[in-house]
Amino acid sequence: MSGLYSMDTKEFDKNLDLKNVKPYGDTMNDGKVQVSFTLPVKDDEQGIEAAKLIAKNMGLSDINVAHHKMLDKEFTFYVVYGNLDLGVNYEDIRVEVAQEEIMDKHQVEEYIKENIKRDIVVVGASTGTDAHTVGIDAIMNMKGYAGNYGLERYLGIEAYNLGSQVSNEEFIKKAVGVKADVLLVSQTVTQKNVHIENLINLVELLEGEGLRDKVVLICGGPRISHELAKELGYDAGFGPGKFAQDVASFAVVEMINRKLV
Amino acid sequence: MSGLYSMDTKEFDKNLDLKNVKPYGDTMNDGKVQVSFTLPVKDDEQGIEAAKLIAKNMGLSDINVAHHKMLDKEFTFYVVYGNLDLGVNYEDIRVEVAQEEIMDKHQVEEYIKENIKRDIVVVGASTGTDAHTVGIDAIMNMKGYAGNYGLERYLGIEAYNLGSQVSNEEFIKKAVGVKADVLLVSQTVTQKNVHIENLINLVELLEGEGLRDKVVLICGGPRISHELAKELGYDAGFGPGKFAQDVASFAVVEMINRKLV
Amino acid sequence: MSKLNLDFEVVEKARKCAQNIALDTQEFINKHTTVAVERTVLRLLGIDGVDEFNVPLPNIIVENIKNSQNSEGLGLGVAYYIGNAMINTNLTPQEIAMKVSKGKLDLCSLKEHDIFEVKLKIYEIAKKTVEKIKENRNKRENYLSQYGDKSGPYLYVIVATGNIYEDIVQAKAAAKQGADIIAVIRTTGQSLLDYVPYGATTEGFGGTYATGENFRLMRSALDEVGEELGRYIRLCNYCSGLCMPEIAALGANERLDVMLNDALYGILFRDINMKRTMIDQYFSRIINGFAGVIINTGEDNYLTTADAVEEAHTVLASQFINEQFALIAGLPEEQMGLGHAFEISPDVENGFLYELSQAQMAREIFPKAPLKYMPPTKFMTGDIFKGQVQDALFNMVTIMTNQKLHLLGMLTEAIHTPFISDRAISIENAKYIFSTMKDFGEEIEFKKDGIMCKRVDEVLNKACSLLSEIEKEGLFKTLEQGKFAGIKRPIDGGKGLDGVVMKEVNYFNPFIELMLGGGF
Amino acid sequence: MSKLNLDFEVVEKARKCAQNIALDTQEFINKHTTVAVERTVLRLLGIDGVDEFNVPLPNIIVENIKNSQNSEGLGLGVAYYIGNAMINTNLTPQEIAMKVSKGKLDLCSLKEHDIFEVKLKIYEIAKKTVEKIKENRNKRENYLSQYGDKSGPYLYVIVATGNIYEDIVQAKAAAKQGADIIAVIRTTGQSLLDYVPYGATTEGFGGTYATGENFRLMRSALDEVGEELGRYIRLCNYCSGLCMPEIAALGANERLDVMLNDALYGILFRDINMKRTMIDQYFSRIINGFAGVIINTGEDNYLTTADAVEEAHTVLASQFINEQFALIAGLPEEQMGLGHAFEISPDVENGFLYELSQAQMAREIFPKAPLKYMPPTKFMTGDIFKGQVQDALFNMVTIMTNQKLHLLGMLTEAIHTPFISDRAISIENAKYIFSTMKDFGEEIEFKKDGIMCKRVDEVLNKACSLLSEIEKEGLFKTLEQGKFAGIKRPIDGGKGLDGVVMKEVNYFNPFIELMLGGGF
Ligand code: B12
Ligand code: B12
Ligand SMILES: Cc1ncc(COP(=O)(O)O)c(C=O)c1O
Ligand SMILES: Cc1ncc(COP(=O)(O)O)c(C=O)c1O
Repeated sequence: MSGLYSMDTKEFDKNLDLKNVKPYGDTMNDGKVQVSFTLPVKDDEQGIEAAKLIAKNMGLSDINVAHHKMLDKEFTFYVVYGNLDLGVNYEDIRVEVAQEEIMDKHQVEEYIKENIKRDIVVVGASTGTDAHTVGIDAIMNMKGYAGNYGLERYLGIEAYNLGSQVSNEEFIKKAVGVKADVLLVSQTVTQKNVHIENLINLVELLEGEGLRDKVVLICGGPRISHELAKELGYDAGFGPGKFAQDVASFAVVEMINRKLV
Repeated sequence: MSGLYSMDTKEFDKNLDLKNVKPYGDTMNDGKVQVSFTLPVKDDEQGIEAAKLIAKNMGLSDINVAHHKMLDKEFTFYVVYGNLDLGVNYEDIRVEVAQEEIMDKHQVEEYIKENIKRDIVVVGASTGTDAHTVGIDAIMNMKGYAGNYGLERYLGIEAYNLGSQVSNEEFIKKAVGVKADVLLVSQTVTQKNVHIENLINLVELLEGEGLRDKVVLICGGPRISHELAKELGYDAGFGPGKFAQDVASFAVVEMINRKLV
Repeated sequence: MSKLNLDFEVVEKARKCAQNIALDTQEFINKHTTVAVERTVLRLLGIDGVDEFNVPLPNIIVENIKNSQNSEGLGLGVAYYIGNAMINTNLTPQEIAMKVSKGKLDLCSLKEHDIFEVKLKIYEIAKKTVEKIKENRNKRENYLSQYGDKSGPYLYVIVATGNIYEDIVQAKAAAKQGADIIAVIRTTGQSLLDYVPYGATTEGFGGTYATGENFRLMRSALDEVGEELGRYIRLCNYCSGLCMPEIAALGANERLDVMLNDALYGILFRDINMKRTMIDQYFSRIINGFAGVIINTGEDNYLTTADAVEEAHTVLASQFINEQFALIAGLPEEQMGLGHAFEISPDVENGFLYELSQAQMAREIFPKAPLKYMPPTKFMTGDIFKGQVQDALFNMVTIMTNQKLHLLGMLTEAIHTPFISDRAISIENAKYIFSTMKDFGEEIEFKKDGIMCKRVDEVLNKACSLLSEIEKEGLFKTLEQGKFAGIKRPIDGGKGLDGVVMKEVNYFNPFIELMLGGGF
Repeated sequence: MSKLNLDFEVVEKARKCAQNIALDTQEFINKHTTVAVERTVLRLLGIDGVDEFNVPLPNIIVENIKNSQNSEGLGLGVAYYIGNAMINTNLTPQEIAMKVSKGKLDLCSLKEHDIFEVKLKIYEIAKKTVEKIKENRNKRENYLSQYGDKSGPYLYVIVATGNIYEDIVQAKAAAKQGADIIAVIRTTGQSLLDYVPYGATTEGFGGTYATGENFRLMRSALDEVGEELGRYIRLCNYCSGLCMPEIAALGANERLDVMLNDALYGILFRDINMKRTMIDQYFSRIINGFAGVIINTGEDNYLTTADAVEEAHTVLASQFINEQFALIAGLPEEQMGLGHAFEISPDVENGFLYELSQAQMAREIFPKAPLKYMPPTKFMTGDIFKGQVQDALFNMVTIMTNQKLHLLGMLTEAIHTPFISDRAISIENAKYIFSTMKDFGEEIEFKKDGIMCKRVDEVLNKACSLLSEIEKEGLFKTLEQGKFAGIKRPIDGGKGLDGVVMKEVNYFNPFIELMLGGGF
C-alpha cells in the first residue's frame, strides 16, 4: 500500500458512557451536530470567520462552515457542522411527569365513581387573544383527537368548553358560575412569551380571588411542558401528544390527593 | 384592551453592536439558532431532557426541542431551537487571505513576463488515494471551470496535471523531473481527516529531500482554508469558489517574494 | 378545455346558487350600516389622529353620534353630520373632529341643513378622496408598466416580528431574495379591537399592528427596494375583523395592493358577529375594488380545523359565495384572490394527486381570478427537513396549475413566525421548483376517469349540493349549523353586534356611489 | 406502449450495435485470464486466509505460479495446478495453499498428471462450491417467499463509517427506518489494491474495507434485523477494481444480493487498465449471474464529470453495452441494475422535465431491468435545505417512472459520508413522496411532441450514433478517445496490466462452465 497515509486517526473513546453522552454522527462519541443561523454581517471571509467563532462559542470543534448565503447586504445565513465535545450526564436526568400511571377512559370513569362519588366539573378555554381551539378541542370535544375521545364523552365529567379568545376574567367568572373542579387552559401563540404572561396573569387573578386552592389548574399547548407549568404555578402541564386520558388521570387523582372532593 | 396581558417583554438591546454580534432570527440580537443532532438514547421524556441539556451545553437558552424522532431503539434525532447569548467580536476578526489583490489572467501573464522573465512550471495532482479530479481540473485544465480558464491556458505557465490517485512519492518525482516552481495538491476526501495526514506527509517528504524551500507549495479542496494550509506548512490554501487566477496571483507574487526566480 | 373533464353544467348551477345566496344576504346588508362603516366614511373624509387617551377621532365621533339622544343617530350616516357641521362651522372635517374630541362641538345639536345642501358639501371632499385613491391606483399601474409585471405566480411571504421597523428589515431582505408580495401579519387580537391603533408600532405578538403609519412606512420601504430591484413589490395586510372597512380605507390611502378580506373568516375563526361583518365586508370590498386591491379570501382556514379530504367541497362552495359577494361590491374577477390550501395529511396515500387536481379545478372554475394558494400548515411539524419536502410539493402544485398568489410555506411553520432565514429557504425552494418544472403543467395530461378526475367530480358535486342547501336555508342559518369548518356561530352571538345600525331613509354614504363600479 | 413515443426501431438498431461491440471485445476476453481471475478460482476451490505478513493465500499461490520458471505459468489456469497437487499430495486445496505459503510445496515442480484426471479431481470440489452458492441463492429465495418482496422501488442507502461494527449499527437503524438495501461503501483506495484484505476491519476512509469477514458480519446482522422486521434486507458491495471477480466470489459465498460491477467505471474513474478489468468483469459477471446477484453498472458516474444535459446519450450507450456484456456472461435482465442518475444542474430551466423523460426512457428501453437510479450529487451543496428539495425531486422521478434500485440522496452529500440522521431524513423524504404520489405516474400522460418526447428522441438518436461509431472503432479505441465522461485512457496505461495473462490451449477454469447459463 505504498503512498497510503498512516492509518491512525484522532482517538476518542468509542464506547457509550451514559454519564457523558454526546451527539452521534456516525461513530459513538463523535459529537457531530448541525447548526444553522443568520448573522447580521456581510457574506465574505470575515463573515465566515464570524460564523466559525459563533460555532466555537457553542463549544464546537472541527468546525465546517458548509454553506453561507447572502440574505441581504448585511445578513448572511450559515450552515455549520462541528463536534460538540461536552457531553451530558444522562443517568442523572430525572424528568418529572404530571402522572406516572395513565388510566384509560373507562378506568377514569370508574375512579370517579369509586373515589369522588359525584360528577366533576371541568371548564376549558383557549385564553387571552389566542384563537387556537384545535388543542383544547382535542382534549375536550366529544369526538376527541387522533382516536382519543375527549372529556365531554366521559361519564362522571361535566365538561364546558368555552372556546377561544376568552379573557382570564371571563374564564374565572364562568368557572365560578358552574362550580368548576378543574380548569383547563390552552395556549398556542408563544411569540415573545405572550403565553407565559397570560398564564401567570390567570394564576394571579385566581389567587386574588382566593380560588387557586379550590381548583385543579392545568395548562396545555404545543410549547407547554409539565416543568414549565409547575414553575408558573399550575398543577400540571401537557404538551404535544397528550390526550384527554392523560389530563383526566392527573386531574382525578389530584382531586383526591388535595381532598377537593 | 381588557384581558390583554402586559405588553412588556424580555428586554435586550436591539441595536447592532459589532463588538458583540449574535445570531439573528427576526429581531436584532435575539440570538436565534437552529440545531440538530442525534443522541444515542431512547426517544422519551428523558431523551428530550438530554437534548435540552446538550443545547444548554452549547450556550443556548429558551430551548425548544421542536422535533424528536426515533432512529433506532437507542438513537433519537432532535431538532432544537434556542437563543445563543454569547456574541462574537466581529470588529476584531482579521482573516488572513492568501493574496489581497487578485490579478486576472492577463495581468498574471504580464506579471510573469515582467518580473519572472521566464516560463514557470506548475505541477498539480489529486494525491494519495483521492480520485477526485474535478477540483484540480477546475484549476488547471484548459477549459477551466465556471467561466474561469485554467492554468494550462496561461501564457508563461507550463502546467502539468497528473490527475488523481498520485502518491506523494510519484508526485515529488515528477516535480523534480520537470523542475517545478509551483506544486498544487488537491484533496477532497476528508473523512477522519485523511487529507490532513496526506498533506502533512507531503511536506515531510519534501523537507526530507530538501525541496520544501525551493517550491511554492499550495493545496486546495472543498475543506481547505488558507488558515489550515498555513498550519500544515503550505504557502497557501484555496477552498470552494477559488479559481486559476486566485492561485496564479498568489504563486507568481510568492515566487518574487521568496526570490524563486 | 378542461384537463379534468369538469362538468361545467354543475359549475354553472353552483354559481347560480351562490348568486342567489349573495343577493339574499345583500338585501339584509343594504338595510344596515355599522360603526366601522361610519368610521370609514370619516376616515375617507379626511379625519385621522387620536385624542390624548389614544382614542382615534373617528371612534370618538361615531360614539358621540351613536350615543346622542338628540338626533336620529348613526342611522343617517356620519356623512350627514359632518357635512352639516361643515356648513355650520366652515371648518374642515378634521378640524371638526378635533373640536368634537375636545368636547367643543356637538354634531347632533347643530342646526340641521337641508340634506341636498349637505350632500353637495360632502361630495366635494369625497370626490377629492376618491381622486387621491385613483391616483394611488395609477401610481401602482405606472410602476407596473415601468417595471413590467410578473407572469408566473407571485412569491408571497409574511413578516410578523411585531415591530414595524424590524418588519421592514425582513421585508427588504425578502424582496431582494425574490419575494413579490410582502404581507405584514397582524398582532394577535387586533381583529377584535373596535378601533384601528395609531402611529408606528413596535410591540405585537405573532404580528404587527395594522396602522396607517405602519402601512405608510412599509409602503415606502417597499417602493424603495422595488426601485433598487426594478420590480414592483406588492404590500398586503388584513382587511378583516371589527375594523374591516377602515383598514380598506387606510390601505387605499397608502397604496396597499393586496388585502385579506373575508367576513366568513371573521365569523368562524374570530367569533365576530355575522351581521356586523357581512355589512362591513360590503363596504370594504367596494373600497378594495375601487382601489385596485386584490382581496384574499379565507377558505384555506377551513381546512386547518376540518378534514381536508372530507371538507374540500366547503372550500369550493365558499369560493363561489365569495365570488358573488365580490361582484356585488363591484370587485372584478381579476382582483379576486379566492383562497384555497394544500392541507391534506402527508399520510394520505395519493394525497398529492388530490391536491393537484383540486388546485387545477379551482384554476378552471375561476379562470380569471388570481387564486391565493396557501401552503401546508396543519400537518407541518417540528421536523423542518420533512417540512421542506411538504413545501416543495406545494410549490409544484402551484407551478403545475398556475396559481397566482403563492403564499410560501415555511419549514418552521409549527415552531415560530418566520425567521429571516426561513423565508430565504422558502423562496429558494419555490424558485428552484418553478424553474426546474417551468413547463411541466403544459407537458402533461391527466388520465380520463383517473383518480384525479374522479376526485374533482366528487368535490364539485358536493359543493353544488351544499350551495343548493344554503340557497334554501340562507347563509346566516347555514353558519349557525356549522357547515363551514365544523364551527357553529349563533346569529346574534359573537363580537360587534352592538355596532350594527339600521339605516334611516335619509341615510347616505357618498363613497358607495362614487366607488361602486370602479368609477372609471 | 411508449409514453414517450420512443422510436423502437432506433432502440433495436442501438442494441444490435452494442451486441457487436460486446462480441468483438469478448473475443479478446476469451483469450485471456488475469491474476484476479485465477485468485478467484482458488477462492472458489476453498482457499482462504492470509500468511504471517497478512498476504492472502490466493495471492501467494498465484504469484508463485506466475513467477515460476518451471511451468507454463498462469496460462494454464490455477485449477490445473491445484488439481495436480491434490492428486500428488492427497491434501485439500486449503492445506496445499498453506504448504505453499510456508514454502513447503512448489506447485510448479510437481509431477504433472493428465489433464483429464486433474479436471475430474477439480470438478469434484468445484461442484460443491457451486452447490453452496446455489444454496445461498435458495436461502435468499426462501426468505423472499417467506416475507414477500417489495413491489415498488427499493430504498437503497449506503453506510460508510470505515468501521464494520459501526456500519452494522447504522445499517440496522436504516433497515428499521425502511431501507431495503444496505450498501457498504469501500474505503478509498481499496479498488487499487491487487488483493482482498482479510478479516473484520475497523479503519477505512470514506468507506469500509470489503473483506469476506466484513461481508459475513453484515450479512448476519441484516438477516437478524430482517427477521425482526419480517422483511428481507439486501446487502450490496463493490465488485470492481483490481479484485473484481474475487469480490464476486466472496459475495456469492456470503450471500450478497447486489454488487456494483462495471469495468468501464474502473477504467474511467480508477484508471485501471482496460484489458485487465474487461477480463475480470467477464468472470465476475458469470459468478454474479449464477449467484442471483443484481449488478449495478456505473453510468451515473459519467455525469459527475461530464455535463448531464450534453452527455446524457453516453449513459444510454453505455447501458446498451453493459446489457450485452451481461448477457454474454449469462446474467439475466432481471439482474441488470443498469445505472443512470439525476444530475442535471438545478439551474437548468425545465431540468426536471429532462430528468423525468430520461428516466422514463430508460424504463421503457430496459423494461425488465431493475434500474439503478442515482441521486443528485454533483450539484448538491452545503445548503442542506435546498438539498432536501433536490432529493425530493429525484424521489418523484423514481416513483413516477418506476425505477427499482433507488439510491437515496443525502442532504449532506457535499459535506460528509452520511450520518445516521441524514439517512433517516432521506428515507422519510422518499417514503413520503412514494406514498403521496403513489399512482401519479399512472395518472399522467406526456404531451406528444412536447419537451419531454423531443428530449428523449434526441438522446436516443445520439446514443445510437455513438454506438455505431464504437461498433466501427472497437470499444478499446473509443475509450482511448475519451468518449465517455470526457476521460481518455490509453489501452496499455492504468493499473493492473501486468496481471493480464494469455491463456494456453489447455487453460481451464471449471467455474465458467459450471456457472455460465445459471446452471439451473
Ligand atoms: C390551525 C392554526 C391556526 C388556525 C386556528 C384555528 C382554530 N380554530 O384553532 C387559524 C388559521 C385561525 C390560525 C390563526 C393564527 N395563527 Co395559527 N396556527 C395553526 C397551526 C397550523 C396548527 C395548530 C393546531 O391546530 N395544532 C394541532 C393541535 C391538536 O395541537 P396542539 O395545539 O399542540 O394541541 C395538543 C397539545 O399541545 C395539547 N394541548 C393543547 N392545548 C391544551 C390544553 C390543555 C389543558 C391540555 C391538557 C392539553 C393541551 O393537546 C393537544 C393534543 O395533543 C399552527 C402551525 C402548526 N403546524 O403547529 C399555527 C400557529 C400556531 N399559528 C400561529 C400564529 C402566529 C397565528 C396567528 C396569531 C397569526 C396572525 N397574526 O394572524 C393567527 C391568529 C390566531 C390567534 N389570535 O391566536 C403561530 C404561532 C407562533 C408562535 N409560536 O407564537 C403558528 C405556530 C404558525 C406560525 N409558525 O406562525 N392558526
Ligand atoms: C464527483 C464526485 C465523485 C466522482 C469523482 C470523479 C472525478 N473524476 O473527480 C466519483 C464518482 C468517482 C467519486 C467517487 C468517490 N467519492 Co466522491 N464525490 C463527488 C462529488 C459529487 C463532487 C465533487 C466535485 O467534483 N466537486 C466540484 C469541484 C469543482 O469542487 P472542489 O473539488 O471543491 O474544487 C474547487 C475548490 O475546492 C478548489 N480546489 C480543489 N482542489 C484544488 C487544488 C488546488 C491546488 C487549488 C488551488 C484549489 C482547489 O477549486 C475548485 C474550484 O473552485 C462530491 C459531493 C459534492 N457534491 O461535493 C463527492 C464526495 C467528495 N465524494 C466522497 C467520497 C467518500 C467518494 C468515495 C471515496 C466513495 C467511495 N468510498 O467509493 C469515492 C472514491 C473516490 C476516491 N478514492 O477518492 C465524499 C467525501 C466525504 C468526505 N468529506 O470525506 C463526498 C463529499 C460525497 C459524500 N458525501 O460522501 N466522487
Ligand atoms: C381571510 C383572513 N382574514 C384575516 C386573517 C388573520 O386574522 P386577523 O384578521 O385576526 O389578523 C386570516 C388568517 O390568516 C385570513 O385568512
Ligand atoms: C460501478 C462502480 N463501481 C465502483 C464504485 C466505487 O469505487 P470503488 O470500487 O473504487 O470502491 C462506484 C462508485 O460509486 C461505481 O459506480
